[in-house]
Amino acid sequence: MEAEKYAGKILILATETCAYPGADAVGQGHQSYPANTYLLRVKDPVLFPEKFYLDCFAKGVAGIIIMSCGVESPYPGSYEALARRIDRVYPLMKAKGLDIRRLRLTAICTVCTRAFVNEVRQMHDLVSELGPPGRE
Amino acid sequence: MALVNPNFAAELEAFGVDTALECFNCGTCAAICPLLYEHFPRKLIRYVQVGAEKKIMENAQDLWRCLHCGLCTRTCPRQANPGELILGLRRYVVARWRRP
Amino acid sequence: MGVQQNLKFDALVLGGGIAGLEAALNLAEQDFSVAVVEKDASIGGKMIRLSKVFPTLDCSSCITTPKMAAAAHHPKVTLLTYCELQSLERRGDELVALITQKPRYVDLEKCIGCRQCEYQCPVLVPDAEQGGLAARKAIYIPFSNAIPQKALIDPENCILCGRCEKVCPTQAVDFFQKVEDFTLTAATAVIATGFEMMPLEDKVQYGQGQIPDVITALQMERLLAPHGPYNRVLRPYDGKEPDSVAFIQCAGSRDQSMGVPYCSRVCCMYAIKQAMLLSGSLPLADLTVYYLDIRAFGKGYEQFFQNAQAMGVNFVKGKVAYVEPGEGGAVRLRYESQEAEGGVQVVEHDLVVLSLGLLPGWTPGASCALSTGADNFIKTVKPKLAPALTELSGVFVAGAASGPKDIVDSIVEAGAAAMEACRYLAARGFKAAG
Amino acid sequence: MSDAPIEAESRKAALKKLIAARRPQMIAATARMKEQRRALKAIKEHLAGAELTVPEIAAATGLPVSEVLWYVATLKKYGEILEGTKAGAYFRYRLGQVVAAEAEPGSDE
Amino acid sequence: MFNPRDIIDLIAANVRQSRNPFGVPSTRFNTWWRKMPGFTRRPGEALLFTGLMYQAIPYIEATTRYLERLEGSRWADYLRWARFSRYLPGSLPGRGLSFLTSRAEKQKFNGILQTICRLLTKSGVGFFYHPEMDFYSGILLYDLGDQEGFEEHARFVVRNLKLHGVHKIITVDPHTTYALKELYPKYTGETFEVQPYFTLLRLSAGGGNGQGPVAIHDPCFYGRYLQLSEGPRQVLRDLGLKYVEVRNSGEFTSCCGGPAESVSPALNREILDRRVAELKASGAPVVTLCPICLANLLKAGLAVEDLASLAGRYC
Amino acid sequence: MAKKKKKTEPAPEAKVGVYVCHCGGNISDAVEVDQVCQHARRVPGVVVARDNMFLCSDPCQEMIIEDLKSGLVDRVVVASCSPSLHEATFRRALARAGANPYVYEHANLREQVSWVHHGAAATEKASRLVAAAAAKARLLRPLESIRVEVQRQAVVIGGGVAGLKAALELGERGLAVVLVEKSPFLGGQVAQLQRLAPFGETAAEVISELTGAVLKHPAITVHTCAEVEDFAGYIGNFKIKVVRQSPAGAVYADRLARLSRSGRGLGEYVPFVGVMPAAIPEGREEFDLEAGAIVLATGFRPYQPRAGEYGYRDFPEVVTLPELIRQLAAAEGAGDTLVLNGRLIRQAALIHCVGSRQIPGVHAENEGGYLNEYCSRTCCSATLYAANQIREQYPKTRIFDFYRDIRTYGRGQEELYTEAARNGTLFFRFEAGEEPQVSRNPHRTSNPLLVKVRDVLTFGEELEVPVDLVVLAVGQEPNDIAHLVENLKIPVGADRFLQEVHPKLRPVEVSVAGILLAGTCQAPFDVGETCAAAGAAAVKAAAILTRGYVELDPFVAEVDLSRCVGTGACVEACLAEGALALVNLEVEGQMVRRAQVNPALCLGCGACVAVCPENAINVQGWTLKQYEAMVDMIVSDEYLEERAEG
Repeated sequence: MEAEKYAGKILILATETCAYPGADAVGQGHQSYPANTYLLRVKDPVLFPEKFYLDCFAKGVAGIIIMSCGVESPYPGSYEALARRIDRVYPLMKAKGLDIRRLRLTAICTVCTRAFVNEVRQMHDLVSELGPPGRE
Repeated sequence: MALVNPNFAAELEAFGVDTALECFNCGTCAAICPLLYEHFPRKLIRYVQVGAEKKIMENAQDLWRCLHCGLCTRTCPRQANPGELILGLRRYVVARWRRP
Repeated sequence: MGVQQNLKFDALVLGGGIAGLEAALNLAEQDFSVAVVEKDASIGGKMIRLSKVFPTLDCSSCITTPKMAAAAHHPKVTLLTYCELQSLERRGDELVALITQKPRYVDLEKCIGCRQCEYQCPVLVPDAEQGGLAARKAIYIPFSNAIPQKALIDPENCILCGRCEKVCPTQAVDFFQKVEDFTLTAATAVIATGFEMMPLEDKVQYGQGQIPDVITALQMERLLAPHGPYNRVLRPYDGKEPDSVAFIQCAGSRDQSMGVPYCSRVCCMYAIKQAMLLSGSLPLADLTVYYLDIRAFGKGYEQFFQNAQAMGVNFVKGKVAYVEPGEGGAVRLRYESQEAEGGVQVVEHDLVVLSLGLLPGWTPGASCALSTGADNFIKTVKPKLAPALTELSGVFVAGAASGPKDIVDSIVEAGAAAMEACRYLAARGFKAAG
Repeated sequence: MSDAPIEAESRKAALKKLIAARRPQMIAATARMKEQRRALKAIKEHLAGAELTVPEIAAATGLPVSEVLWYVATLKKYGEILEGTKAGAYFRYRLGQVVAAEAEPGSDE
Repeated sequence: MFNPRDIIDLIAANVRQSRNPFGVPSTRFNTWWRKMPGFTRRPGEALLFTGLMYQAIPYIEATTRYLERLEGSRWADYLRWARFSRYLPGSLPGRGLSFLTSRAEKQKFNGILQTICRLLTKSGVGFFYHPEMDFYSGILLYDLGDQEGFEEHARFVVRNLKLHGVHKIITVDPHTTYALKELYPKYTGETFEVQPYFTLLRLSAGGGNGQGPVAIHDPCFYGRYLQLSEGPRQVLRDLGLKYVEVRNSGEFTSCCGGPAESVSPALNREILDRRVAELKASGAPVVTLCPICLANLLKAGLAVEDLASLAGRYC
Repeated sequence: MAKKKKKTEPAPEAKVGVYVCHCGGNISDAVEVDQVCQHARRVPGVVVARDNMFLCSDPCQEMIIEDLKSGLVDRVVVASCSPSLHEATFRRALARAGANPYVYEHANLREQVSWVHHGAAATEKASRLVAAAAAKARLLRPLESIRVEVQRQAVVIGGGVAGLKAALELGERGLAVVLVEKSPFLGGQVAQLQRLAPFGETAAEVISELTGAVLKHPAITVHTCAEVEDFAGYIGNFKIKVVRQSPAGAVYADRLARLSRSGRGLGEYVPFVGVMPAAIPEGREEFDLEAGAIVLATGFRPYQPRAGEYGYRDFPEVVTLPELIRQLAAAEGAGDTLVLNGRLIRQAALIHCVGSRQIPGVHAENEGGYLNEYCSRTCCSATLYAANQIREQYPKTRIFDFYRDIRTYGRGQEELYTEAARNGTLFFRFEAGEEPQVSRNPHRTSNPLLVKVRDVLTFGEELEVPVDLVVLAVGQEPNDIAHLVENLKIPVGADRFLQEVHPKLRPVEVSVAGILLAGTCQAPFDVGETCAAAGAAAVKAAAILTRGYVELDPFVAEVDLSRCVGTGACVEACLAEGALALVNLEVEGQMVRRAQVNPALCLGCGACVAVCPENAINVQGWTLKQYEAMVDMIVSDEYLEERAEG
């Protein structure tokens, strides 16, 4: 048992029409995944400015997975805008010495249970490997 | 290149071949037929449809492969009665042989 | 059994599938009270059981669940699940329905959907929701996104061992529940009873369900669904990932010898869709669709068909006449290739999907004064000007109840039926909000 | 609480009646369940400490291969076994952590 | 494959000459009734009409064995054989066949007819038999497309039956049944009351004990054309015998290949082998009720028995 | 009871009540509910934290209501199963207590905690999620759902069956309707037909019934020769400028001539014309219409073959199906053989998929560079219907049908195909790119044309059919409504038909709320399908109009005028056309440019929130501050500190 193993907090921004019900489906299937994950229900992650992500890392959040609806977003054009924003966040992260893999943009649907668990596991492994944000 | 002859099918009605045009060429008869022989029997039915009289006479011998087992007729989705069509064509061909 | 109670609504919707839900929501949006009577233990109909839907390939569940939730939470909509219609008749201005509530043996009010009972139950039963390819228990919640999320007991398989009762945190299990009849009166009704797929057992030439790797299209939907029986596409014979999958079109439709002369309308498109989804999950597999005519008639459908061809799905014109087991779980097909050098071909595939004919989900019979067409679907009296109109005044029809129909057409028709029903109510002085 | 024993008594009687009424299907269902238990036990035994494909399990247990798949799918659904590595066109399965608190004492057998 | 034109001509000539396809007088091979008690006619009773099929099988088999050797050899040009035979005096090829046909074979097929009589009597069915009223049905001419020949022969048979005032007929094989029931009304305008024997049987026996299940091979004409597959199953149930359904039965029964014998023994063999595999998959001994099927399946070495023989063993 | 640590925190009056559910063990078996409550009590703003076996039960809801009514709490956090199951339940409970239903936040401890995690980690996660929910709840403000008053009138654009049907449905529902039709006639393309496949209703009866009802309906106003000139507004409040004038040019000359020849009057049906409800206006008239909803029913036009396509225009014997239908109506009863324009038609060829199912690289584009890749849905049945009509009326006229796939998908349609075969129509199947060739007949037969085809059904053999007539089954193309599309800002698909939001979720709606699609402006449909679509459009319009207002989710963007400096970044980022604009406002006596939200158009996606440099715009109920507060709680350990004490 690696009691001392770092398990930094992972923030998941989950769209209320796609990924949030997807996470519920994982629960219904009792598919276990690491507990250091915190789901925030969002209408659309396009809402968050670049600064939000940087602030989160500054507050100690070790990884962020954006679980969007992808191109099936109920807000036409939002996914494209979101993707462009995330592309702008990456250089800012680099500038602060943050490994850009700590921020991941994905699309998860209401029944994508396997994809959900995979994403969470991967991010969990990554933050375990990288340690607290800013120390990579 | 063959000229289609729509009158031929009507000629065959005298031999009991009167459902040929109901066939929509799905190929069930050929594939269900225990003979598993080329396009048989659909080929001959199609020749009736387009009036390829010559081709029927050329391929006449194939008609006598039929076992009269009736499986094609039972499974024909259009109830075009392929089994009876083959028997009718035999009658037509025999008549032609006897009175060319 | 005496009639216990009488419920009163503006409108009754028979069937809680996508057409029924859409009709109910449209009526409720105009503030009419609606009861949805569903024979299954969950609403959602066939659509909630599908994987992804053509031509957009979006996940079926993601489209159905919002409508299901909207209906479940709408203050004007009452869902009556696991209910069977006994009769529907007009009495003056009212339609009176006699309905049987089938016992769930679980108190709907108390059950919190925790599934402790299901985990404890020792009896395995082929799960119809998964095409029988995996098991459920004798007490079970129908499927993961069922609404209501409530358990029920299947008395055929229950051994009354009492484990569910012991473990239930809310004492919801009630072995003594009985069938209950009640009446429901409404001014108008929408029939949205959908379709059923012809049973595999009916198709003698295709093995009558005795060949494990010959499955129905609905079973294929489950294999493709993310929460399907295997969570991936495996052939039911032995769990092998199939190398080649065949789709047999018109396996029971457009076939007078099967008593179904009509076209089932959706099979071409779902087969193309399933082939496309397979080419995604099994990129190396050979995919072949045996067809008579590809009927890609709807908006975006032809392009979808062309895309499938471009992706390498093989389309072979010809009706498969015979299917038999091959070596080691393979399936052998016979069809006539129409090519000049073709003729009868005998080919093998790992998995064969039958596009079986669609049959009516419900036929009125003596229960109601609605008649059916030669195809056994509900008869409509003005198919051009008012496609939802039936013979019975105030009773409308939507979706596959009046003939096979795809989801888009069913939803649109449900809107039309709801409009007719609203108009009917308005003409009889029923007030919507205003 | 004083009338509880009476209630329990009438409940017992009602249950007896119910069991009597359902006797034929209960006997059949119980027989099926026992057969299922034997199959499940055999499958789980062979998976103890091994990762096997469905045909391998079938060969080991002597059960028909399609039936084994049905049990495997079911065990997987209830979290008792997990999908493992791939072997050719087949997947291997192994025992997983048991989600449901079961491990019956088996008193009824 | 042999040239159909020649076969048709040969058979047509034979039927014209001898009223059966073999060119031998029927009296030569229709002998089964000779050692039986006399079947005297009582008013209103049905004629047992064998159509000479069971009796003829040993002869057909003999011919086939001969043909099988020819097909695929340089003698494949059947023309030669056919033409040659046509120039022979009518009875000669028949004599030749008679010579080739084993006595045991003849006994077996004749025995089936004798058993049928016994079963009918046991079931309380009143019937009579007279060899002079029993003819070949002409079905082969119909099958081969010789419309004129068939019609002529059918009219001859009908004339004869009418002359004897026959109205009710009991048949024993599917081909004759089909001809009399379906084709005669269509081509001669005459309708008889035709009933296959097994639909009249009222047997009961507990004899099924110890006997494992049998598999049923439905002949095409009974299973599919006439949809009479329930009949033999009822007989088996009455006898307390269990049966299993093979892949492809009833309306979807597979052809045994028998009818191909006259045009291509090789084709016959191919189809036969496929059906035998289906029947063998059941693991049970096979029962059938058509002389052509029976002979053909026997030829494949299958454990097969006629329904009448099987029933005869239990009562 | 927790103490408020920092007085500077916003909304000092917020009193958050936290309620944690055991879910009968479902949650409490994996999560230490007691501890979660203890932790919650230490979260700023939380005044009470209670737990219960079943929160969703009536007594527990009553407990929450009591806490609200007594003034103990004014914000509620429920931590239980997924919000999809019970968020609505508890919001209703708040409403029953007389509180605003939006001062409510839900924490999901079942599907996302107790069912997927175990041990101490599960409890810790539950505590953090509850703390985050409480932190958000503290910042919640009461919201009112947005009510937009609605003009209780619908405008229907297009006077074909779709427009007529939609207008009639709405009129019968008791709503005012104005129907605007460009041409002088009602009846659209259906008026150009005779009988409708597959059941043979006449166009006359269908259109007469519709126009009869529409024209006499008191709630429906019809304007013919009228076009939409300008358009403004949003759902509930559209303003449409209509111009009514005599149509330019001679587009309708043929139909007007037919009308005058027929001797029929206004309002009467004339074959191949339709119904002219009113005289053509003399001058030009302009007027404005107000509408709560708009139904677009602008219809289709038949594909016009290019010169030379299958010999069209090269040979007079080649006609389109609509042309044939007209000629058939005029054909004299000349016995067993069809006679068209004095010519005996002994053999006729019908060719499917003309102008439909075109494949890039195989078929030629039209002048506009377009290919019609779609299937026109209706032509197979219409063609087979015509074939049957001819075969039944003129049994000596032979019909040859050349198809790629026969698409008789609908009720009664496969029967048409079977019927055609039974009637002796002979079918040939060709592959895409191997279309039949139409040429002059070089053979000795007297038929003027020869159709050559490589026939798939005949094992790929080349077959030749001498014919007297070739009929092209032309597809449907959308009408040219570029002006309207531009004005209404509605999306057009790659197939040039109008594009719905989603074919299943919102099949008759476009991305502009309040505008609905009916019929063949959306895709090819037959008459029945068109009427169904019109009904569906009508039911959506009726839902908007009957209440007199639309109630929209309160979760829309809101500008904080104290922060807005008018950069306009939000307007640029906005995904919903017209939802955000810069307007001139008077602030403290000065005119300034400020962002303004049109709540009726705002989707609430938040695209604007991210780009505002001043954080002056937020989505109500989902503000950036609230998210930041949630993250703060997730990363904070303060409220967990004494966890070892038990």
